[in-house]
Amino acid sequence: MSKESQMRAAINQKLIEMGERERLKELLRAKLIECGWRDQLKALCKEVIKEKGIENVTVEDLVAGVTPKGRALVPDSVKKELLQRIRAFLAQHST
Amino acid sequence: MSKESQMRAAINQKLIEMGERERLKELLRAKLIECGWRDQLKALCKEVIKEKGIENVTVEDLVAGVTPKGRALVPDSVKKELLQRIRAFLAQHST
Amino acid sequence: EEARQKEAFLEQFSGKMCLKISDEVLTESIRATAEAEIRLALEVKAACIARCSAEECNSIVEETMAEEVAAMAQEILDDELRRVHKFLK
Repeated sequence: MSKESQMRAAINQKLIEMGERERLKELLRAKLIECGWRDQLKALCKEVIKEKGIENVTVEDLVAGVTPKGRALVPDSVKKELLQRIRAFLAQHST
Repeated sequence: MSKESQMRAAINQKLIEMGERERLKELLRAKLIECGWRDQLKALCKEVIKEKGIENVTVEDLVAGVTPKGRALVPDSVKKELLQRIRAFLAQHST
Repeated sequence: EEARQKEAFLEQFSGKMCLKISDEVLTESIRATAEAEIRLALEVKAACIARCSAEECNSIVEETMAEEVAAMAQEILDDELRRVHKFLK
């Protein structure tokens, strides 16, 4: 395991152990609602269903169909805020 | 002041005034790079940092840790060349 | 005799001067190298933390997004199917 992988694993473990990873996911979920991402995604899902027909679409199809757009629609400001939170956490808890 | 002390002081002054002392130091610095001493020292520092961990090592620790080996690693040929340069200067300017 | 004494003095003086200059240069070089290596190690660590943080951030975004999309897709499909069934009844 490379030193970088070890560090990555250690960071991940610390985030999980201290409950910060879950808090970050909660924050992200709230931000995704706040910025309208959730509504945009819902509209996208409905479009796909309408286009393909309800009888021809599975959950897997729907997920595969909207995920790339969903990824692109996450605002950079939200990712940036998340990254800053991670950095601040690590700065506070680095040994 | 004894004759020897006077001579020592005079030579010292000449070495400084003529810029030879600084040139000798420059020569030694260049030779240390040329012979690979500097790279060996860097490697030694890296070893100590790796062993102790960057968060547990200060400049003072590192200097103390690598100095004995660093000094021992200076090739005799480099010391000899420096000595010869000093002797040549003194032979030329000690009248 | 005087020439011999002078020669001996110069010999001794050269040796001492050589040691003094070596000592000064080695002390400076060792400190400069140690400082540079510590700086470098700290920079490498900071860069590594920055990369790992960015990877962790991406991983959290991906995971959360995947969970959200999956839940949303299931919910919308269920709603749509309920609506169709209601319509058919």
